[in-house]
Amino acid sequence: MDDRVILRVGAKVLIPFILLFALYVQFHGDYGPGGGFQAGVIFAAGFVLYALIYGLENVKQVLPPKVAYTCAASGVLLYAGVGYLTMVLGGDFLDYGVLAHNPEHGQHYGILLVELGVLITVFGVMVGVFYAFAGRGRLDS
Amino acid sequence: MIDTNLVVGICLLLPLLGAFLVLIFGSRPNVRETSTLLIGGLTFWHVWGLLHHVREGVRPRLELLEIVPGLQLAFEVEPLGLLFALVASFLWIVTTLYAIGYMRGHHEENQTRFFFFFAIAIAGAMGVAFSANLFTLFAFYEVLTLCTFPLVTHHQTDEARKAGRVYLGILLTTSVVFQLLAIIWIWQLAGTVNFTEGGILAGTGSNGVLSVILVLFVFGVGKAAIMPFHRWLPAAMVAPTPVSALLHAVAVVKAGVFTVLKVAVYVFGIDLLSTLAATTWLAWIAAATIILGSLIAFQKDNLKARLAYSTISQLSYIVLGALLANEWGVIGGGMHIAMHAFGKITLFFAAGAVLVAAHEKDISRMHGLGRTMPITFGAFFLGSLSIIGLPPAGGSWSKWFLGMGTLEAGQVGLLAVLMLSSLLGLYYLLEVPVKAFFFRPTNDADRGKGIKEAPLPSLIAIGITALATVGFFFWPDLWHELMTMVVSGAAQ
Amino acid sequence: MVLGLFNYWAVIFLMMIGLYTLIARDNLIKKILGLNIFQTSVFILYITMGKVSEGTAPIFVKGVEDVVYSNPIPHVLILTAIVVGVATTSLGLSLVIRIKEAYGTIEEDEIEDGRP
Amino acid sequence: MTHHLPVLLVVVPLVAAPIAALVNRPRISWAVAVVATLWTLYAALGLLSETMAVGAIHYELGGWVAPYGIEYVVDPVNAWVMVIVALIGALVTPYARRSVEHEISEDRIPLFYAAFILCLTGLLGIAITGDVFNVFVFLEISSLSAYALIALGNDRRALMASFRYLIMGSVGATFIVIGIGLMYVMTGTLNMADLANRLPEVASSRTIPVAFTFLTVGITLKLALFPLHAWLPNAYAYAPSAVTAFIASTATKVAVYLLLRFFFTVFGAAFSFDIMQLDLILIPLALIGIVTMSLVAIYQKNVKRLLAYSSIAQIGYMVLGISLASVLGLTAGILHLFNHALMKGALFMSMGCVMYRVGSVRLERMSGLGRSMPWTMAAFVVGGLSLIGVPLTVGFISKWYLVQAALEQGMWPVACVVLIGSLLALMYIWKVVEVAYFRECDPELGISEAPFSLLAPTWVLVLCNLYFGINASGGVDIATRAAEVLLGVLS
Repeated sequence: MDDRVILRVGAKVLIPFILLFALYVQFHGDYGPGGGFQAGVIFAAGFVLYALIYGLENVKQVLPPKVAYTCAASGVLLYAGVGYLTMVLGGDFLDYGVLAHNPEHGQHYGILLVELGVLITVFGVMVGVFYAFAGRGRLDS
Repeated sequence: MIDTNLVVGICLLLPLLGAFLVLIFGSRPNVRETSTLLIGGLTFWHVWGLLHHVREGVRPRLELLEIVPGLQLAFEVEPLGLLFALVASFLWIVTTLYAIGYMRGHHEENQTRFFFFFAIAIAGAMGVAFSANLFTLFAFYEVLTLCTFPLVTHHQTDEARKAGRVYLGILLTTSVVFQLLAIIWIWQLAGTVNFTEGGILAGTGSNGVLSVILVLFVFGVGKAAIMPFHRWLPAAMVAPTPVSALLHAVAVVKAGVFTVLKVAVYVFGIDLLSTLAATTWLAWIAAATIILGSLIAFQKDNLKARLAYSTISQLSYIVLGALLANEWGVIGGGMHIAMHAFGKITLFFAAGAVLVAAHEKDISRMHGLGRTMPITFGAFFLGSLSIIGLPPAGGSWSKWFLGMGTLEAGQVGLLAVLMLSSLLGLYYLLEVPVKAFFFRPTNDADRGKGIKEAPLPSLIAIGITALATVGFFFWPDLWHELMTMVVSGAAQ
Repeated sequence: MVLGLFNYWAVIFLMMIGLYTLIARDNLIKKILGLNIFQTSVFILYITMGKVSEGTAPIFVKGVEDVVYSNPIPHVLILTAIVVGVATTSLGLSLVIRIKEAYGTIEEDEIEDGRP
Repeated sequence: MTHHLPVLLVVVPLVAAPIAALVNRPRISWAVAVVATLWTLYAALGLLSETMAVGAIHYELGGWVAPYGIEYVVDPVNAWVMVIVALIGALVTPYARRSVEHEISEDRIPLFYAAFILCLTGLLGIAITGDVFNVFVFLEISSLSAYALIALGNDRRALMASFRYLIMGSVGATFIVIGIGLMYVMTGTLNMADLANRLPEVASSRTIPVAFTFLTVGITLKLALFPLHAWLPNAYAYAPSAVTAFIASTATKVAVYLLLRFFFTVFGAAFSFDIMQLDLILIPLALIGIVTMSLVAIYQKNVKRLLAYSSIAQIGYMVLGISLASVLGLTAGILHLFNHALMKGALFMSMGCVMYRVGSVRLERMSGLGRSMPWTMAAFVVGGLSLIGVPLTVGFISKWYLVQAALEQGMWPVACVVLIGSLLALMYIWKVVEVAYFRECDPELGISEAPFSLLAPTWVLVLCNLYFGINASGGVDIATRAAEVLLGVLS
């Protein structure tokens, strides 16, 4: 891939915007179209693109598989953690209204946190799946 | 004084305790057998104690637990059950005594397992005897089937395995498909399965439906060995002789015919039974079994096989007694449980003794053995008389009542069947002692040397049962009294 | 009538293609593709049924009243279903890889023949 | 705390799963699984006793009022199913430690426990939720983790089995989604209670019968009703022992629960059985399944496969009871859910013990095990007797009610088939017993009894088989209540 200058440069330029767009989709998700699922996939797409252009080993240095798996697990924990918090604060499970004095703000925080959890999980899973497939040696007989 | 109701529980628990002790003392045969004998004695003593109460009209009752609403695991002592329990618990002691001699003399393996399952089987028989409803009876009936399976297949050979298949296959098939269906059907119709004097089914269904249930019952009690569900009994002959004795006399087949009698008296009720369409032709099937069983026994040279077919034939006497649906028949059937038990166990003990002492299975090779084993063959003679129904043996009384029953029912044909079967029995049973005593020993000079009487414990057991068969000719009062209580209770 | 329900025709068409591929192909990857097509047809079924005629995207804008919105709930539901579909596909593909490693083939009939 | 019990039942294991994966140490992951499963058992029992006392419990997720939000509803039907799932889960987890160490490579063990708890979460979620789309989500959570668990088996055929299950399971789940979608089109709601209210208005349309059909096919695929059972035998046979024990006792049970929920609560018995005449299809299929699958089981050489075919036959019993659509029939079906979980759990666990010591559950490798592994084989015998339906075991109770229900409607041939089914069960169970007790074992193999940590959970289940066979009143009570709730006799 060393000689594909256009791809290398193009990717270098694109990847920050992809990640930024993912975050836009994420933080816009409470009022507009978007949310953790899409954001997570887009975020993962940035890493996948990097791996395609610069090789799997390079991206594994940035994001070791362990971290990806940890992300997948901890996103769920964040999600459930918000749920627990709402219960501790006296609401039902995932009743965001109790997160802030003003229920409307509470809804905001709650959705953002939950979607963040979703983002982390989806991101971790997508990258993890990619690693699992891409890391497999070719089996030419 | 212990509460009478608790005595029922004790009678059930004691054999289980016996089984437990057998396990504990498994490595010390003498202690093991002594404890079994002791427990056997205690069990019999307690059952005997119940007799007194039953005579006074008390019906000790024990309700263990309610499995589902309305369906209880409950026990109640009534005369018929007491009769069976008395026979079973007494013969347990005798059989244990016999088994001590037999199992050691024959060098059987796994004796601990043998005595263990034997004790469980007795517990099962007690449960059947004292059951207060069809469910309890069915449960213990199956317990009896399953715990005798390791006994039947004691030798663990391929032959034993095949026999075990037939045994379990027939007994479970009939009981699960026919008997259970009948029980649930009765539950559906009558809303109860409790044994009640006079029956519970009267007026609950049409003649046709009740007839079907009766057919399901008579064939569903595979242990009663009505043809064509008799194959298991000859198959089970591969087992050691004490097991055969258990099957034929003490517990298994008796549990079968007992079930038929009990269902006839306490579920259908004699009055209802006599009106059912199926009763008569079922009685003829029983009659056919009597004749066919005798005819097949006639041809068998293997002594145990001959006795097995004789049992099939004799069991149908009892079923027939129930199906005659009158007091004479029921009295005769009930008494025949006891008479046949003592007679047949004597025969099996003798057959086993011959096997242990002379290693002979075939009748044609027993010529002249009577001279070396006079006690054994003398007992065989007495037992035969009882089975045939000749004085001075107890069997003559039960046959007498059965004969009266056929006349009462107006079935002269059935009376002829009984007569014919007795004649056949006269030949196929008495052939054995006759050959043993009066025929010259066959050929090979080696035989006869070293053959002596069976081991002493076995001999004692044979003596006890042989004397009992004679004793019951002179004192049949106990059995007659119990059965009279059954029919008078039912007639109330 | 026939044209008016064209979306259902499309759905049924896709569904049949998917199911046929799923059943008729021996190649395990093709089976998964068939499954995907089959699932996609259901996604389309859901998405089209959320459409309200003349409806627009269900985004509230201040000051604009009297707008007919499409029903967003089927979309949300199917988003979940898509995620599930992705998970199923990736699990299926990873199984195919391991089957390839274990059997040396991903043709079902060859796997059946090569039974130990 | 008590108020939040419905959601905690699902969320605690949901959190435990990633934790088990994160800690990444086999023993600690196992400990997490034990804690989670014990918690679910506690919660499920708590919910059952509460719902028996006060009736249906509602819990609104996120404070959104039903029918707009997702609602968890607990009534005797699903509380019963949850107790089954949680009980088996809580017994399989202690059992799994040694068994899994033996059968799965060490680096995968934490993932195994994560997938295991997820599967449990999914099954509990299906049971507790009152929202039909949520059912689908949980269904896929449990199914996906089940595929992964099955693929962990160390026979390579496990991979193919898992793949088949994945294809069939996904098709089934997609059918269910189609059914749900069509219902939503007609009613605009996904809440079960709300659906039940609104469906009668549109029941005469053509869409609802189509939705009904899709759901029926999808669910019967999931519960492996004959003839949609093809995925099941290999999946059970080649999965790791602990997985087989768990999935065989729970997954199909939960699918049966779905059948109950959709046909009785959502569509209503009147629609399902009077208008759609479901019984005309289900009763024959159940009967054919009972007989043919038992016959096939007789000819199996692999005991786990044998038991798998027996499971398909047993599912026939449950479906049969349900399709009789009477209180008695439903009681029988619901009872058999629990009873079959007990007996199949015990049987598969004892086979896991054999796998642990012998390394195979093929019939010819099991000769003489009656001597060398007496406790294991004794457990198998008792479990087998229960399967056959010998009195004083749970199997008898199921049979008692099922035959009664059939006779009540005058279907005595059905009753006969039920009883003949138990004879066939006798044949395949006894085949194993004969090999284990009548053949000599090779003393050179040095096979000894399974370790205590495997035997103890097995025997707990065996004793449950006996206890609930002797004292069945409690179970019958709950099952009858559940049947009445489903039929709307009492609400």
